Amino acid sequence: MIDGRSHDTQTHAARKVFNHDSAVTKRVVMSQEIEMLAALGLSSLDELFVDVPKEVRIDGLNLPAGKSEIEVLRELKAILAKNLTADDHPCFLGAGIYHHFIPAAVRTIVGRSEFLTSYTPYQPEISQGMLQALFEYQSYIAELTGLDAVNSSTYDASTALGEAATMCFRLNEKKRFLIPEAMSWEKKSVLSNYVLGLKMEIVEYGYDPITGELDLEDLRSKVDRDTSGIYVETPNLFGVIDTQALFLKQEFPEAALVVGVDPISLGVLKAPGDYGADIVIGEGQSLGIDMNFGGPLLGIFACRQEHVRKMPGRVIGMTHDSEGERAFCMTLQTREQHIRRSKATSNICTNEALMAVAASVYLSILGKEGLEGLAKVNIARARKLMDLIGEIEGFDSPAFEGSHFNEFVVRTSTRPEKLNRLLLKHSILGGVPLAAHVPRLDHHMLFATTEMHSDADHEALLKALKEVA
Amino acid sequence: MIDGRSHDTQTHAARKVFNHDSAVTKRVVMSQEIEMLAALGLSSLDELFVDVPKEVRIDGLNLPAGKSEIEVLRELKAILAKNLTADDHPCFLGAGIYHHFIPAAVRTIVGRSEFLTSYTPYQPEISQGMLQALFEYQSYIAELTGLDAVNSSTYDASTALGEAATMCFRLNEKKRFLIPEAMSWEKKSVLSNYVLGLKMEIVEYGYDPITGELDLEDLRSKVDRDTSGIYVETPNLFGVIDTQALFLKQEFPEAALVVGVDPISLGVLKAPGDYGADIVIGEGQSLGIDMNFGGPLLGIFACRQEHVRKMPGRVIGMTHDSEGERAFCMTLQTREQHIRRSKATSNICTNEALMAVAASVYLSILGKEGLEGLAKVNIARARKLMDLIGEIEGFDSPAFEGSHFNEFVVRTSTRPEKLNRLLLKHSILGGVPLAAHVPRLDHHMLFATTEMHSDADHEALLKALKEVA
Amino acid sequence: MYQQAKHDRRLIMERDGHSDFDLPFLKELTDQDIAIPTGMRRTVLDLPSLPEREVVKHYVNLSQMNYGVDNGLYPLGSCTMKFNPKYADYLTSLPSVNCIHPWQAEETMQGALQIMHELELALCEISGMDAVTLQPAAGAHGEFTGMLLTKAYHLNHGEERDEVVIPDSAHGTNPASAAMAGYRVVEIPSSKDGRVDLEALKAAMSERTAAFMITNPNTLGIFEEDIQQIAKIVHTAGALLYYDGANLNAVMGRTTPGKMDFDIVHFNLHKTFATPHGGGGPGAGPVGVKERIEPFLPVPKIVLKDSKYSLDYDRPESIGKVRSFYGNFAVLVRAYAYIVRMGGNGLKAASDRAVLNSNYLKKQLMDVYPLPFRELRKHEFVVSAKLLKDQKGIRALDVAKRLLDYGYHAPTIYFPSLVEEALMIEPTETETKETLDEFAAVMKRIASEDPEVVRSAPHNTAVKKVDEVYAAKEAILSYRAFKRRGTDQKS
Amino acid sequence: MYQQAKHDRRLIMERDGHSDFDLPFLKELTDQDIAIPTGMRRTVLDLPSLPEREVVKHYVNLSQMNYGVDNGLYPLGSCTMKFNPKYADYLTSLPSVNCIHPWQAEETMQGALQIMHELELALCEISGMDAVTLQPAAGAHGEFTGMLLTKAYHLNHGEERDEVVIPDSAHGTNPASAAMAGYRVVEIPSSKDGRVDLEALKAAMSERTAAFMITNPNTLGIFEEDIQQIAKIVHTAGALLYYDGANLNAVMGRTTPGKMDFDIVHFNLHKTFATPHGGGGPGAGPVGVKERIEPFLPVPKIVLKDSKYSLDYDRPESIGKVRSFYGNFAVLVRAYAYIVRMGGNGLKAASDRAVLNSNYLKKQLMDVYPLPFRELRKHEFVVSAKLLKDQKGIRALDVAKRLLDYGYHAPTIYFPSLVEEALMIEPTETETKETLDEFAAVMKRIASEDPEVVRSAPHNTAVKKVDEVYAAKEAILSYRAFKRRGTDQKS
Ligand SMILES: Cc1ncc(COP(=O)(O)O)c(C=O)c1O
Ligand SMILES: Cc1ncc(COP(=O)(O)O)c(C=O)c1O
Repeated sequence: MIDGRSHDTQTHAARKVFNHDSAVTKRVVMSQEIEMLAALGLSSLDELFVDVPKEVRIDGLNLPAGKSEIEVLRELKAILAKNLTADDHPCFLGAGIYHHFIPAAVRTIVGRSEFLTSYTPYQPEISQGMLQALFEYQSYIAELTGLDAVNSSTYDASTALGEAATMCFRLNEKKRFLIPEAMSWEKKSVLSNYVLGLKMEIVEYGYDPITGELDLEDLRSKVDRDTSGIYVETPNLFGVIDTQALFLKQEFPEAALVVGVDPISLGVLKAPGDYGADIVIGEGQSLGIDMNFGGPLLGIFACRQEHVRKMPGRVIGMTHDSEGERAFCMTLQTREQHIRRSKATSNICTNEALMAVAASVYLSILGKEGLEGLAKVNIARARKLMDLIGEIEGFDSPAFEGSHFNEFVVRTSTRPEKLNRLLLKHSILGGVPLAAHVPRLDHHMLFATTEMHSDADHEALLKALKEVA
Repeated sequence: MIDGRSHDTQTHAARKVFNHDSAVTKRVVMSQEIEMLAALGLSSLDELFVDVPKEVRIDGLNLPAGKSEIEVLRELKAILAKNLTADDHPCFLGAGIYHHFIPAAVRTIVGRSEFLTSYTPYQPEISQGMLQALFEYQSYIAELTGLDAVNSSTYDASTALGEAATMCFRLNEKKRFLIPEAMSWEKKSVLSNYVLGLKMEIVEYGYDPITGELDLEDLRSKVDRDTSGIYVETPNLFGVIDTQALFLKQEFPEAALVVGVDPISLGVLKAPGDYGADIVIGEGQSLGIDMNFGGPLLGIFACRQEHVRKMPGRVIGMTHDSEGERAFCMTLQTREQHIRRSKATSNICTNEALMAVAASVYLSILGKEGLEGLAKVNIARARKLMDLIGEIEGFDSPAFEGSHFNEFVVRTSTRPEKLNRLLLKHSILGGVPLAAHVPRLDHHMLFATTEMHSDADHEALLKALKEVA
Repeated sequence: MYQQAKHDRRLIMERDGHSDFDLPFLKELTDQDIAIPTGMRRTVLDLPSLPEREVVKHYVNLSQMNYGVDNGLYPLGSCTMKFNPKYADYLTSLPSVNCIHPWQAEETMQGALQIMHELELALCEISGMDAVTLQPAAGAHGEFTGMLLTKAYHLNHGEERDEVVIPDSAHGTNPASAAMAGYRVVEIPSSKDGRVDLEALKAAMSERTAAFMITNPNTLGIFEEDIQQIAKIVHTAGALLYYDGANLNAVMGRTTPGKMDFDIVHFNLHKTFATPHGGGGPGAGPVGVKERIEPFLPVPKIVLKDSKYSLDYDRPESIGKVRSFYGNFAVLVRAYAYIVRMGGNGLKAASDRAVLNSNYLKKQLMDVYPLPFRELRKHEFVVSAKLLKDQKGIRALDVAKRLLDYGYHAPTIYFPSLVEEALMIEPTETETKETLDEFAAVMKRIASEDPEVVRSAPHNTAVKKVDEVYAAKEAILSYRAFKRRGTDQKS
Repeated sequence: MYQQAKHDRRLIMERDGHSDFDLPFLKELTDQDIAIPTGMRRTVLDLPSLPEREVVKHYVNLSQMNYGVDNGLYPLGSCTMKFNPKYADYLTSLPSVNCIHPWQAEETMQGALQIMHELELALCEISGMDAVTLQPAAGAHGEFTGMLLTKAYHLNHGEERDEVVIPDSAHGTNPASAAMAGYRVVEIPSSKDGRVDLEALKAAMSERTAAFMITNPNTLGIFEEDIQQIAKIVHTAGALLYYDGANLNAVMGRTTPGKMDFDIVHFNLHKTFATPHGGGGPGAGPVGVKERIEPFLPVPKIVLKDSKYSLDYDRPESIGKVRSFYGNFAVLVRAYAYIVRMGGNGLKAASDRAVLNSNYLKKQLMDVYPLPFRELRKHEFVVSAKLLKDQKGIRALDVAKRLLDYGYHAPTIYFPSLVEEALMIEPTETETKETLDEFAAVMKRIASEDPEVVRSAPHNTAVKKVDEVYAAKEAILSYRAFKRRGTDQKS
């Protein structure tokens, strides 16, 4: 139907998948539009496109014709119904994304038209609501991380790590960046893309096979004079609270210390700023944000106040209006791309602001006691579950001796992928096989548990594991 | 656990159903409260209740202890999951409640905190939003019904009918009120309760067994000098558009004419005000309101401007503020219970305001063409389905010859209740058996269809009917 | 200082555009598919036509010109404007609540019936009653139902009692509901201390008396300490004692209407049980009764047998129906969720805190706004602006309007009428001490403001003082009526 | 006149109460259940503790002090602030969207994969590209991805090209993204008529040039009519032609980047495809490429085989990942729903109307706000306030602030920088003629207002003119930092 398109294969594929007649339905030009065209001295919409050279014009799109809202919802719901959800299947997947409870009030707030449908707050006077909510987000993260300067979000934890590495370079112009071997392969991949431009060198350090914490010896052997930064996660990929992190700043005062956290765990764990972190990053999805198949997420990024002008991303600052009343606005924009262009501290423009608002509302509803309690419940539930799994024949759980937060590694005699398939027959979404991240751990998998799991959910998992073992 | 309760049976029943230990958990008195008590010179909450005579005091409630939001949602969702829903089962039930499409935007608006959590707008200056939205609702209903005066809602159609009957008495002090035999038994029952106080007499008139419209002869024989009002429905219980309604005011000029409508049908049907209706009532649930198992609903109530001071219910009027700007407020309150007390035109106080807002938003989104189109689609879909059912052996469809709106009567050889059970095996929520409403129609049932049914839904019903026939 | 949003206030009918609503099937329709009988076909349909974008903008902006509990303190006495928890909004968004049809077969609605049944039992426990109907749509509707039950009860006992006695401090719906049911209303004056005057009560009672309707604590927030004598007087006369449950929030877990010997009680789920009031409704007004009145309750009754719920319509003594179907189900689900969330302990704590908040706030205000009766108050209290009026010409109405300027909703005013310049304040349990302290400070500040500023209030709302007299005189209730008149207010 | 809401502006940290959040299991926990390693245990956690009621009030009131598309016209040039349809909100509220875990097994996420796959195909059709990755989280992220692809492509051809050429009118993210990928940015000036200067382009191109990044129509809203020559120049030099898709809303169904011979394109789903911008994000910035670049796309790639969708990670030439998982899925679902709702015809109609609205509005404004270049414009246009500045001392900034007083968001100002006192206006297709007429009238009125009133604007917003210099000087980014300083602004 559409002439002169160069990419017939694609067009064909689209036609096949959509399984509809292509329909370049004639457009009904409305009276309003006729008036407007007349005001322009034009008689057709086509005339608005005379500046598009004939050779590159197309005559409509080879997509199905528009549908009514009823049909759209019916179709999409039918497609989506093919997903199994953690809402009706106990799900023990973690490794970066966690199924936490989201108080209904969080949705009420982030669904508010005024927040949802606004752009980046370029006009502070008419956008105080978003600005204050983001300032509060920054304040919460500052308190949790123990660092004064926080940006109003990056895309996710992995890009936050990428930004952290390049910031380390800006801090000390060095090029070596150390990361744990025990880390999500996705983060490693993202990081290597982020440091590509600066040609930074990424070096992995090992972990202690007994405790699951980082191997300080190995790390020592890899830190050199060109080391720009050291990245450590706590809890780490194994769900282990890495106590070695406490000593890194003392050991390696010259290198920037970058700590990766689960913000919920900071309800009971020491603020990394208090043990010397220069930069703290983390995945904020836990803070009242849906799993959403992995996006949108919330990249947490905090640093010491003295480094603030080297920080990437948007920041909201406190100030006052012309009458001296407290007000907020985006600030330190001279670091940013729209002013500094190719010299900017980052290219980030659209970020995850609404997710930051969600985090703010979430933390406000939990409050001090709530966050602390939540962290404790997660620790206790994981502890109980790992021990019970450990009692089952064929499972070594936990595989590491360190203290855990809300997930843990289990060594299984069955291959993890196979085990998951078996669990699925029991309507359980199992654990994350570890081999993709740490290839030699090919009989290991990560199980996560949170406040969302009832005792019945735990029992279902244990029962299923017993049956398949 | 609780002493001295007189109703042990009940308490016992509650304990059994909740299946929990009764838990009068000790209350944690918070620091804030201790301060407040101190300010009152008190040292315990108990002291606040010294004015409650000892003999009538109880020591807490024999209900389970409070639960977290996580648990509440988990429990209630599990209970609710036992319902079959029209969301995933084609549902052909109508008879007063219809499964229409609700544009998502309607929910966005009625879910807005400012509307949802406000009380009746007693302070007009700070409640213009609700007042204007309700004025717009009244305006929409005025346009649809062809009557200038509309109240801002009654509970539902059946109570609107009750209020209409008593209003007829206020109009002409007569006591006989005529209603169709072919009418929901529930409405009849409610009506008889509403007229009990006035001791009005309710008399039924018949219908034409061929067309399904009202029997004008029979009606003539029942109207007398004491006839206060005549109630007619169009579309009526049989889904038939009752053309006889057009002649009633001419025939019976002395009696008040009360017309019951489906507001969607007014997208294509004449405004009752234009054929002499004094009062128009109807069920507004069709206008963007969920079926909700039959509540909340929206009782539509409109009347001629000259009768406005005899009208029941809250009304919003247009006025201006002290600077001459347009404003809205509740008005004609001297008709109402909080001023007129036992002489009020009705006792209604809390009404269904938010449902009226939903109707307003719904009609705004559909617009003129949308409402007209929707009415047409409903007519066409019902027509198609009734004809196809008529082609199946064992079904006489439609059972009446009149023009139909979106439902129709089918005479079945199988008993309706049995038929429904068979349809349920095909995952179909069948039709409404008519016998409860018109006892002699015990082999008749009502099928409703709307824009929500796809062709596939119709085919599923037809296929199932063929199989069970 | 607070300022309410102001937006364009054209009516939706005064905006211009093209609707972008779309429907399946519509394009394929022919005239033949849609036979509309001659004479019945509409010729004019004067509705606006706007894209969804305009509609959403219009109503979002309207909403900003409306004040709800979520915006701040709403101390509207007698209305119990507590916080409406958001989990209830979520629940009612589920298809298993909002997409079930009332005529479905019993086996397809077991979840709905279970929730309603358990809610009935919980309300029995909270009220000390033996049976509950969830059918009534609101408090007043519950009252009317209660009056119909009263009538059925007495008739069943061969008595045609035709009077209902009600204190002068009662809410207007009480006499209106009694009258609707055909009763003659006998009003008795309150005693000097704002309570039921036992002598007046005795004098009013006779063999014509069908019921005595009160609320306890009463509308002044005062607990009727003589409740046992009252019950005795009423019952001795052969009448029923009716409890207006609007004030139940004061006493949960501390006493029950049942314990106080009431026979019939209505609940306002949209008050005590935290369901949102929606700018006027929907509410829900279940009615609880003692055993001997149970046979008269509306049909159907939910019955649990062999773990299966069913609807029993076969109840020969029932008054029938007071509305279609089973009640405002979506509201009932919210209330049930609230009860489960709070639990027995939580409900008691709610009442305790409501009473504490009320007494605490009263204490802060007493100096400037004297209390007519110096009793311990329950969940609400009534102060008088009489002093202010006499000294500075500031009436209760002025105080109310001025409060709006500070971002608070106003209390109920001029009710109950036995208090001059009454301000009826109910803070509810969901407010913090901080909020109460700030509100008290503003109340006091208003008392010391320039009276002219107060009298001309509100200044910070979307519109200035509204001309209610004009509205009543003209009675313009629709755009249609407005256009017909041909004139306008400046807008 | 318009007035934005003003509420109490204390920080949530400055409020007082007790949290009523509750958790299962918590009460039963003993210290033994929760072993936290010594040294790692937190001692201070200085968070507020408030009942949900206070939190909801706080944020509902904050939201009223924020302006979104749902409040009115948001003509922010380059940002395509069209109406965000509400059915998309509904879809993302379903557990089948929001409650699926990215590490689930493929067979449990077929619905998600199908939607993503079909979205890829639709974007291919709309852009004329051969393959799409949905992974990037925003436009700039898409640009960065595109630059990584460029690098991989050239490296694969054995070339280490190290320069990217970009017009001076480009959005700041273009040079920033190129630089992040390690490229030296070569900026070329625009021609006198606001378009790419072919001579300058030719001069800039060399064997070091990896790519030329432009958007078409460009940031002035002008279509680059020489696009075929541009493509030829770029390709002749062995470089790739990169399309910044921020302006795609101008040309859907009329032309495609593919047809214009672009090699790589990013989409801003939060602009063209109507997903809400959330006050700064989330967005989604898929990247489309021609066949020869496809091997380098990020992993995983969604593959459809035998009616089963799977994720292919085995792509040796891939650049790997640019973020975790598969993209901003919830945003992708919204965009897909929008595309299905609009259809091919609807998307074309959207672009047509966007261009019509833009040209119509431009026409209304031209007399008072002259256009630097008198061309036919596409979906946005740039006018200059220079005349106003010279004659009355009213700058673009002042006009922008004054517009807020009338309840409009301001246009983009001072961008692109080649226009003095630039106001960049993009009305989008979802606005009615009525809205455009009213906006034009206000723009003209502002030009004739007392300059002092305009310069001191805004007057009707929640706060008055904000001191941005102070903010930058002090850099107070958290309550913690603020408290540490020990001083405050008057609040
Ligand atoms: C004391 C009292 N009784 C009865 C009612 C009537 O309740 P509803 O408004 O739910 O009909 C109210 C509500 O205003 C009330 O305050
Ligand atoms: C022309 C242009 N390019 C790129 C971008 C960057 O897109 P994003 O904000 O999604 O990162 C923008 C958005 O502001 C833009 O307007």
